Amino acid sequence: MEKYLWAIPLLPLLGAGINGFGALTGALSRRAVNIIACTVVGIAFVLACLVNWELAQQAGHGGAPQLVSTWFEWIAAGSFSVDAALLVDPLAGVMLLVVTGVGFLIHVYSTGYMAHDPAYARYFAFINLFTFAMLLLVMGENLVLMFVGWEGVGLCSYLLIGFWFTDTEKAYAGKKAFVVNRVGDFGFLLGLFVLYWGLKEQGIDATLSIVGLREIVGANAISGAVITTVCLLLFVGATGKSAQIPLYVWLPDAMAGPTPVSALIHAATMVTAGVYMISRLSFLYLQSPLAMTVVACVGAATALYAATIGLTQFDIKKVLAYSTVSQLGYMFLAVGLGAFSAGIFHLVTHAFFKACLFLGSGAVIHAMGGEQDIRRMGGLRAKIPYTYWTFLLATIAIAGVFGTSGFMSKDEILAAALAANPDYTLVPGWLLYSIGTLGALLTTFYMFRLVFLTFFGDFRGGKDLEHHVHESPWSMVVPLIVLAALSIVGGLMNVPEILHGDERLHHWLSGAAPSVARVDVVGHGAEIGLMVALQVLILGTIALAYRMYLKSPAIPQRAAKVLGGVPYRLSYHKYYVDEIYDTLIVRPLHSISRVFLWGNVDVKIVDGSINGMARVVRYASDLLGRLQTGQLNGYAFSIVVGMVAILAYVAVK
Amino acid sequence: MDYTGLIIVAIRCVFMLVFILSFLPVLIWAERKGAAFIQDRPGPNRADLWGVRLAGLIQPIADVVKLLFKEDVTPRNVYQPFYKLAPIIAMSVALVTFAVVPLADVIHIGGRDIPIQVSDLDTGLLYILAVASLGVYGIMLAGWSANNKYALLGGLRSSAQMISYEISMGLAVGVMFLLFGTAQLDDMVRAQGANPLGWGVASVPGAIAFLMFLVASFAETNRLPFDLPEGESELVAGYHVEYSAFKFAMFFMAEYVNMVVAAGILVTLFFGGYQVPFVSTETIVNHAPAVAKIAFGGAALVLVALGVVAVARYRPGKFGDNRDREPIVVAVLLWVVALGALAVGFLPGLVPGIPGYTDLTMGTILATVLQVGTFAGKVAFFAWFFIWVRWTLPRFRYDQLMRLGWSYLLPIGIFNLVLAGVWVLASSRWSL
Amino acid sequence: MFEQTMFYLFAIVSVIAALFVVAGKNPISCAIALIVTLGALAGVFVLQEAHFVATIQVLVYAGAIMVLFVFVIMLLNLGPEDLEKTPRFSRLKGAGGIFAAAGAALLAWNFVSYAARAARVGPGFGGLAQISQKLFTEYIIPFEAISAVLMAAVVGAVVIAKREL
Amino acid sequence: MVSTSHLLILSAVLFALGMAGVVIRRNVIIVMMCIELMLNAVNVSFVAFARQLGSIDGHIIVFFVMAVAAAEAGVGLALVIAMFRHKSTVNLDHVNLMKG
Repeated sequence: MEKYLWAIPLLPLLGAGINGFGALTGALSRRAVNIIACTVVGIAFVLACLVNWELAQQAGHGGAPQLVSTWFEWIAAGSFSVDAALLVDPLAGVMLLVVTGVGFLIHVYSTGYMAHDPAYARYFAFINLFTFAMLLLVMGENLVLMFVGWEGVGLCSYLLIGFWFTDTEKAYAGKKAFVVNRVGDFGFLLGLFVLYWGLKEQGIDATLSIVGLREIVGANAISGAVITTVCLLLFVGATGKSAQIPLYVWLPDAMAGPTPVSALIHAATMVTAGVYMISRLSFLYLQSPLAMTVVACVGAATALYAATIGLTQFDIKKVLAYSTVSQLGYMFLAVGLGAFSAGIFHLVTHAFFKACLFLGSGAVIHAMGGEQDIRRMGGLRAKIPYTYWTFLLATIAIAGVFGTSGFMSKDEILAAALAANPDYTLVPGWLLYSIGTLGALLTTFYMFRLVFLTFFGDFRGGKDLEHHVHESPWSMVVPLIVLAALSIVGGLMNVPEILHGDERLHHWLSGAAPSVARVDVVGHGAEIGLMVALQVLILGTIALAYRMYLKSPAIPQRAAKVLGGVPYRLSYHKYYVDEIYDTLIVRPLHSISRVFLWGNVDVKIVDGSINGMARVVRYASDLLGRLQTGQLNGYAFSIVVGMVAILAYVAVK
Repeated sequence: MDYTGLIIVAIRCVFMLVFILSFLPVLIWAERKGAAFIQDRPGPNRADLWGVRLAGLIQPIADVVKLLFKEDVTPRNVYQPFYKLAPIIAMSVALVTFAVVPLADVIHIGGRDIPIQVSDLDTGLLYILAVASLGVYGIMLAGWSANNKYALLGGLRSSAQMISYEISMGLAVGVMFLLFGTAQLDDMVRAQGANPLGWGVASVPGAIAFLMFLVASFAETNRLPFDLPEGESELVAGYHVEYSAFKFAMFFMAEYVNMVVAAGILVTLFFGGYQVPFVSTETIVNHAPAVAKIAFGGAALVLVALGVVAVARYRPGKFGDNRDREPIVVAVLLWVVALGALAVGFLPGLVPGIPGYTDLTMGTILATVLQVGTFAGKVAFFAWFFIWVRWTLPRFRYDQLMRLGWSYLLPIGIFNLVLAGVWVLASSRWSL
Repeated sequence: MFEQTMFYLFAIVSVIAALFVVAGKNPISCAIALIVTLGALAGVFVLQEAHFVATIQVLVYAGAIMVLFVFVIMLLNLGPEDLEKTPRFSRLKGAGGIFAAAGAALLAWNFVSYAARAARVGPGFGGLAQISQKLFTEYIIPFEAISAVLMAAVVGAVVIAKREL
Repeated sequence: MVSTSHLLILSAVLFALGMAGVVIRRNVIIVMMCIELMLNAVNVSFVAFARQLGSIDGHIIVFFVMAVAAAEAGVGLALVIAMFRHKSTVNLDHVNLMKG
């Protein structure tokens, strides 16, 4: 299987190439583009399944399952060498399944969703390219190759957010995503440099290979300060890519892209890259409790913070976007606590239900003819039943109702928070648990607010729009159904011990990313009690949302007034973070650039010195030019004079 | 200094000059007679010496006398030095080219190896190319110094044409370098051998080279169909339009010398040079008496027969003057020569004081005589071929000439050179 | 003795002809004088056992390069009358002549003492076989490079001189 | 036998003559001819040294010099023709576009 490992990322690249060719020349029909785009990802999915099968076989024989495929030596500089190599362990295997599996479903969905877009081939070229980059990120055997994928997904994200680039606002959103990501990527890159420098400094043969690093770290060869610095810098990259505080601002704006893109890139795969990266480098992070704590705290804070914004948004995709930010916060909370399997578990389940939700919202938007404001929706339940049911199931899953995948994964995270290992987590576990619980309740609330406003009650969009509403084509509905089913039953892959499950995913990942959270610190009884209490609270929250948004729609306004308007306005305007960034960073930068850098440095120093040089050269050449008479005889004469002079010197000597 | 050697060299030079120059009147006669034959008219048949016309052979003598005694007009505006120099260059270069062509096999007499040529240069073929390339100066200077538009155009055309065709000629010659592995003409002839199947033309690259050389030599000698430098219907007379009397005669002779030289080189490179077909030098020397009897006896027979033919044409009273007796005179002359041939063939060895052909020196001399005769015969044939072509083919247009040279001959020549390389390799590998 | 006599003859002819080249009034005369120089030098080469070089000297220089020169002069119809309008020599004629003479004197002064005797050369020295042998083994790369140079020159000449492409 | 220094002096004289020609003549074709003269002067010394050292290499260099001279003459004369076509002159004084 190692032989065919390269086929997994290269197939989508091939697809991207062909579709890109089609986009440039218009030589491919829509049908051809569809088939190519979906086939390459489909085959990649099959191969991913085979890879996991192979890993399972290896695991059966004992030892840490792992597949490595080296293609060629990519960079060789002295003793430092980087191979173009792929590494698949159980962690990457799970990620592969998510990327190719969910990716495949979203490709299929896209064929329906984008059917009427003129830049059809370009879209599929980009999304195939994205799949390639994501697979490279997942499978890269070293941090350099991973970084290539990391940058690649960022690029594709930019391309796809700004897919409809003729719309200035959308193009701007793409630019924003790109710039914010650059900040994070810079952190990532610095992390790599510091890592390399740190290894060199301590006389170790520098390597950026994950396997090699694991050995070096295992031998306790690197100092703690270096590791902490590296981890924090890499985490800066993660906050950028995975939309955590303070670099989350681009993700809500990224909803400007086509909805399947939001589902694939900005919910299921790319944004989870940070979580995946930390899990993959778990051996590194586990050396630095400080970094772990920072990750956990940032994750918890983001989870709560984004949830509060989600409460008041009216754009169906914005709500989901903040929800994504919030759920990513959960994942970071989990990995920060050292519960890597819980984080990855939530990553997987989140991929199912959030992809389903985004695709569902896409179906809604499709049905509404492009309308995204939930205040103009309502009562869509009967008109688009498939969408409604899948959306509802995914909502139940994300809310964490008992038995669903969301319940399993969130419960795992909260349990990990409760049982935080003080060796790795420097803040009290109950605090993180409370924040997590509050966030979960808020999630339940705003998600059901979304469902009730969208699918229940009366249609508020006007007569013309009402006639337009229609169910989506099968190519869109089937992925929805598959994803909804997975949202409900997906949790079965990791049923917690407390429910007499076997925690299969946890064991599967234990080799690649061993969890250190002590799950058994609280008694079983207390844990079950807390679980039940949380379930009751969740159901209560659903009821509250039902009451507020269906029974008496006046309550929300009153509630907003009662709360003095300030918290509401804060939430509604996303805590004015964009404005704050604008004032604190963007504008000062602008003015510094304009007044100082451009006005003084560029014009006076750079241009001045260049112009000055030019002036000097001109005067000098004016002088020298007098020598150039244009008379060939004169030139020849000067040669003769020189020759005679040399001859005379030789003769005299 | 070895004075005997110097004298021998001088003799060689004189012999070579005589060989070439004696061709001239015959060629001029052949040209005029041939033209007449092709155009179905009698040609020159009036000039006679005491009634002997020799079918017009006396006409060249009359021509020379006329040219020698005509007024040598020098136009006022010509550039005198070059105007006078040009015909000398043309003539002398043409003659000098022949210096390396062997007329017969090397003679070994008195402990000396005497080649029957002026010089057996190591770089013989290159010498021919080098000196032949100088021939253009005569024409160019003539054209330029005449201060006449037609002459200048003729000179320009000539120089462009010569430069163009020299390349093809060089390529053809280069092929022969390859095939024989030497540039020394003497060695080349020896390498070809007496068997016509071993001659230069008897191989594929050799045959192609022969055709190229033939075409190129037409251009180099400025003869029809490539006589654009004179092109009398276009440029009046081209480069020699301002010349008269003996200066003109020199150009005229230079053309015929060039023809002989071209034919001589052609024969040397492609047709076994002086080699008598099927009879090698050794054979002649070893079987000298028999060969002498066959060769001279045969020659005598032919001459006697010709005399009989001449006598048969005797028509008394046809003209009413000396010319009536001409056939008899001719017949007697032929029979006398036949007698001489018989004497040369059969007497040596019988008469005391003259060694017989069994003597090595005599055998060598016999071989030389026969080979020079053979060579002259071959050259005569190709000279006749030149004349034949001149009177049957029309003149090329100038652009056609250039296209033929650059677009056809040059690529073919390059291809042929490659082919020759392959050929040589293949024949050394599989001894073809 | 013979060799020395011939050498001085050729040397004197070549120098006198070279003077004609430098001072001649008429371009054609200069060209012919140069051909004479080249011919005389070919003679010098022969005396130095350089038969191949001598032949090539005549073939390439006199037979090809100088034909080209004469052809161009004739093509442009440069008669002596063209030169009467402007002086033949440049303003630098005095200084140039003096410096050139000084150069010649210095070079010659350096060479006068250089009276080493020539090595004894074997038969076939400077002949076709020896030169070919060396040209196609030791000097094969320069030889191929020269063909590239000539190719470039051909293309360049055509491009430059063609009226329109 | 002629000693090498005689040949070298001949070479020097011819070279100086060529050099003088390049400096003092105005006609570009004659300037080019003088360059040929200089090249030939150099060839003389190559041949002289080849004889002295008994080595054939000098002859081969002469061969290369001639090939380069041929290339130079071809391109140079093409330039002269192009120049004549533009300016109707071969006088170097009238060709001073490169004047500084």
